Amino acid sequence: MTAQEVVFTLLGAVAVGSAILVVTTRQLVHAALWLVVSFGALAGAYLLLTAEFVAWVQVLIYVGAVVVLLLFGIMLTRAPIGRMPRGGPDDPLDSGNRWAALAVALATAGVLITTLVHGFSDAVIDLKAEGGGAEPLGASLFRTWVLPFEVLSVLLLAALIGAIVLSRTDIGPRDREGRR
Amino acid sequence: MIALVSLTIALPFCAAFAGMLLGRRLSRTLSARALPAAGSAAPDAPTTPLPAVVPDAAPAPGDEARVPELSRLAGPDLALRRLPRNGPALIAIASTALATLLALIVATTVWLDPGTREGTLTLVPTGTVDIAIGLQADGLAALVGLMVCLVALAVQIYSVAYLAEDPRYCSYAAFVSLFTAAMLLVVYAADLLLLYVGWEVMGICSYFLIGHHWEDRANSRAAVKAFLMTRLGDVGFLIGIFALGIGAGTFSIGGVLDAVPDLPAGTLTAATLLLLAGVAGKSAQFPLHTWLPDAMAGPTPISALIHAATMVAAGIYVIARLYPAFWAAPASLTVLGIVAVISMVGSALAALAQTDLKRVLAYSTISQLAYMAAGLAVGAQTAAVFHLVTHGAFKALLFLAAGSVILVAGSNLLGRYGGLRRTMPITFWAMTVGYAALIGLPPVSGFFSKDSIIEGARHAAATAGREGTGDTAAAVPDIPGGAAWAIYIALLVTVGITAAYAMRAWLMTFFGEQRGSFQAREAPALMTWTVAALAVPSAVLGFFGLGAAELRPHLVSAGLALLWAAGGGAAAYLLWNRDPARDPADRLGPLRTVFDRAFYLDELYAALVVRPVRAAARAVVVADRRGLDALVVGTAGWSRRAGGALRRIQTGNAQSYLTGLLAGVVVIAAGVVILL
Amino acid sequence: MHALYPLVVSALLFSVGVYGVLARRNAILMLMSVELMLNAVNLNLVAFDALWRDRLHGGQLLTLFTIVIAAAEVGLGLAIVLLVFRNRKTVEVDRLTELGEARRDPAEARRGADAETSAEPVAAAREGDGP
Amino acid sequence: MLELVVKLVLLAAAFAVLPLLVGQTEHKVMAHMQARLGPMYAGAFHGWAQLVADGVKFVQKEDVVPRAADRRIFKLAPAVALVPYLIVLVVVPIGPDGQVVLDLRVGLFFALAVMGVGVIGAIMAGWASANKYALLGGMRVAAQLMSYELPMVLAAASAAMAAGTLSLTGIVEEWRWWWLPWQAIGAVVFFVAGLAELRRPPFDMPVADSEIVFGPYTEYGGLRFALFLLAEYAGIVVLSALTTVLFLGGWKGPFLETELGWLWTLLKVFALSFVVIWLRVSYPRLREDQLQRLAWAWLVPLSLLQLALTGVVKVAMA
Repeated sequence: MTAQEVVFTLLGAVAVGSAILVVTTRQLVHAALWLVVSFGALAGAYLLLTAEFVAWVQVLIYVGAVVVLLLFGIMLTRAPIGRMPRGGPDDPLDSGNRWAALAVALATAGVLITTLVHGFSDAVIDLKAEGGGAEPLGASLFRTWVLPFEVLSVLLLAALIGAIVLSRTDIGPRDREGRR
Repeated sequence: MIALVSLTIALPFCAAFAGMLLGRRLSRTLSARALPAAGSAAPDAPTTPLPAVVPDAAPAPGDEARVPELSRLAGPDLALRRLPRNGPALIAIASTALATLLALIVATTVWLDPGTREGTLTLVPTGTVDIAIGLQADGLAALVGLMVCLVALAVQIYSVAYLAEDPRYCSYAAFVSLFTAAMLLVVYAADLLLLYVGWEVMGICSYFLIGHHWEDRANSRAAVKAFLMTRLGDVGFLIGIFALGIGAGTFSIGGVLDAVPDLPAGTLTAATLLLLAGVAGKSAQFPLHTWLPDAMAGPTPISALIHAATMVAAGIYVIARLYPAFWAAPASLTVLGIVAVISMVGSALAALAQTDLKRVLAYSTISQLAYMAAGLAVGAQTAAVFHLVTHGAFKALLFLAAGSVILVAGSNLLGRYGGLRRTMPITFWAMTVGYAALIGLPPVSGFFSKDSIIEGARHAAATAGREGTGDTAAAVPDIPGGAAWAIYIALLVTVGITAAYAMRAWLMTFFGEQRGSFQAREAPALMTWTVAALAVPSAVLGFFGLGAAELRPHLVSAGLALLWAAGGGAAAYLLWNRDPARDPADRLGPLRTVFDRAFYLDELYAALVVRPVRAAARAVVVADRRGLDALVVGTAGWSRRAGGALRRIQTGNAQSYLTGLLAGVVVIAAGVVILL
Repeated sequence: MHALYPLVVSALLFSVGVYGVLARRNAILMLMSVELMLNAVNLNLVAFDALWRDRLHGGQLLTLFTIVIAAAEVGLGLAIVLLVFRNRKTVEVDRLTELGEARRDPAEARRGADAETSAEPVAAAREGDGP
Repeated sequence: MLELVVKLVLLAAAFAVLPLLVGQTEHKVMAHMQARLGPMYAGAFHGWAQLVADGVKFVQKEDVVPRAADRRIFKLAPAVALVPYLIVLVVVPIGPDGQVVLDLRVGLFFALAVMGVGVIGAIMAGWASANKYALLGGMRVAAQLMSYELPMVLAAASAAMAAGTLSLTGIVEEWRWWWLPWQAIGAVVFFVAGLAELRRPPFDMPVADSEIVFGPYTEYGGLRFALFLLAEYAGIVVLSALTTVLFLGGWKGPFLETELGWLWTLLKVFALSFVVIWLRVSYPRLREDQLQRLAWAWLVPLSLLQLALTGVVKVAMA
């Protein structure tokens, strides 16, 4: 086990552990904050995998934007503060099919890990700190991947318009009498 | 020649559609142009929906209300003035007149140069037996065709006045035209299937025309009844055509008749019997005759055209047309004879007791058609066709004259007339000629034709059973002697009854005191003169028969018939003379009701056919509801219950759906991992 | 570094996300779980990018794309969640069952399946949609 | 290794001193701008030890956590708010030739990403206080961050584009004097957006004491409140430093760049900090809609304009 593997194991443990906390915590905001921890650990994992630029984009977008958005949403939907009582059909966080979900999740993990272990038991990543900077990525993005990039911008535009239409209450389908 | 014939058929056919599509517009155009010329004349286009003249069987409560309208009709003869502005009538009359002219040319040609002219316009290949769209003109077809055209022309002209205010004149005239074309098609057809086409088109036209005043429920019921009864016979007719056509290997009439000697007797008998069913339906013979009296619900000109002169004659015409086939099947002729005997005596008796003038004439039509059928049954084909023609003339006359009387009196009922002799002299004399012809008094046409049939029957009765006596003038079909004798006697008896009911109707209409409250005057000129014109052939047509040997009067038959006629007429007169205000039929006592109801045949049908069928239908409904519906509904219930069980899964909870979905994906992926 | 480390972490993360999506009834928690799954995919992409030394950096670029799409997805998803919250006063996804068969009390269920009453909550939601 | 330790110690010292300096300056500058003296007694000379005294006072205060609050997050929030600014300083160069703790290749990105994290501290504080004013303040923080993050990143991207590198040291090395007019719009946008992210007046809606008491910090007292204050002043320092590095040429000056580069940097940072204080005193607080309008209707288009201008000039030069 190399030092990198040790560090990666630690980071992975943090990521997976905080992810488990995200899906099991009884407090809504804690879930979002554990999500920050998980994403941060993942950013560290990206750094280890020499994907430097991706790591900081991860922090910028996920931690800086997505999580703030999620927190914003949590606050707007009036999440109560504090630990929520676990119990029955009125449990505000977990639905009834928790055990089925657990079974499916475990089965998914089993299948995925089995497949991966079968397929990549002898694959070794040769880490060289060269490919993860902004320059090679930029060059590749604007040469080879420019079409998907542009398509992505269209997608973002659509998402932008969609979000605006969804959240504005003063625009909507006209009813039959012509008033809003 | 064939071109002329086809033109004769096509003219009314096209006129029917032209009248239907363009009639109103033509009326409007004509009245628009006539308006400045007429000056102050009120522009009443025929489209104006005015109350129609509905001659109904029951004494309508609005009889008095109709008097001003009638006086308007009778006074200044508006109908004649209006004719130039009546678009549909113009189209119909012009085309019918032209068709008549063509039919006359055809008839003249055939008369001058006898022989069959045949032509095939096109051949429809069907895979087995080809259908030829062909026409033919021989003596028979030319004669009957001419008769049809003339009667149709008379009816078209007559209708202009009779239905002057009818809002549906357009469709009326069109259907009469279409009917004429169909009848002509039957007459001139050289192919059985083509004939059948005409036959069916006549049926549907008849339906529409009987139900012309469909606002009254009774009229539409009568139309439906006529349609269904004739359809019933038509089924047999169609199968008979197929039997003949398949047996002979061709549908061409000439080909079928040529093949008759080679056909097996069974096939021939079966086919002709089936054809008889259609004939009985169309020609209103027992037991399918009950539609005809009810069909009097239609306008009177329609009764004259369809139910007296042409359509009912189609059945007789078809037998005459296919006579060799019938000749070869004596059993069918025997059946025809017996049917004729029952029809003629029964309907004559029924006519004796009717209170409705048109129904008297309707039953007399059945009776007279039975004469023709009897004539055909005993082998007197020429005589039968001769009677067909003369009957066409005098029955059209009688009906149209009756229409005039009805229009003037505002009622169909005999009991409302009386004393019209002086006020309607032309109608009176014309109708007298018609009745004389109906009875068979010399020297009018009916005498000659009826006499020759009676003579044929006498000859058949005399020679029946005796083989090999081929020396007499007319050959005799091989029917049993008893049947021949029955026909002969029935013919004579019917002459007597005919005289009685004709005398009764004549006396009750024109003599004695006026019983109804109406303003008696002559009918509109257009109608009166049409009737008068028809009286001429009714009177003199008989003399044309003198040219043929078998149509000349024979002393014995004529004497016997005249004796019977005199007896019947005298009885009717004596009964009437005791009390001219009363109906002589009242003397019949309880029999009167029986005759009036035509031996309760409608009730019998109701009891034997209608009620069982209705009961069966109810049973079927019950079975359907309790059995089949219950099964179907039960199926729905089961599937609903099964669906209810499955529906529990359909919770609307997206997460459980997703759980199932992902579980499925995992299972599949696991399967793939394990198997591969 | 052995390739299995990132791959196993990614698989575990994905499974945790699956559990979250299936087990959490709060819509925002579901969104977070979806983000976890997306990140698992990202980790996989980056790992394979490094494993196969992709000269075009398809893995990392695809990760960038995914991150961008995830941001858009969260934006839209939150808009939808807020709209739902505004109309229903709840963000619990398993309460939003208008598309399912209407739940009935047993008496009504016994009477038969004739009365289809499922249309009412939808209509009510429509009314709440108003100004 | 030793070098790194020395640098870290120096960094810690700077982080301890610079915000205090800014704070003291704010006290005095504001006072003089408002025609009063400000702190005069602590430390005898013009109240130089005022903030030290404040710190002592804060430390002595009782550590109160509301009963309904989410205790752990409540306690964690000040640290989350403060630490990112400390981390950002790691990549900020103050002089040429490695006068920086860590020269990251994507230093700009790092700085922006980590600064974004700092906002979460305020949101956490607002939510965890279990107080409706605090919650409102937290939501305002989030909304403000969402709006101003975009023009800030775009303006920074303009500088990175102009320099052709994401490394902060690289950007300063590439800087020329004519960047001042060229990147002027970007500089203004970056600075204004940064101010908004710091929730400094006139962008202090989230902590508007007249409306929502003190926003996310309502329930805080004692040392934790001091940490938030410290975070604010550290934020001012970081923002000024980043603006200096990106748009004002960092250590570059008219003379003695290699020897006194760090001095130039500090000078520029202090000048910008003075502007921040000046703005606080000069402008009234923006209303919420004015705030959003400024971001979306002015800053974003302006930053895009700057980006286009930078691109055009770059292409023209190349």
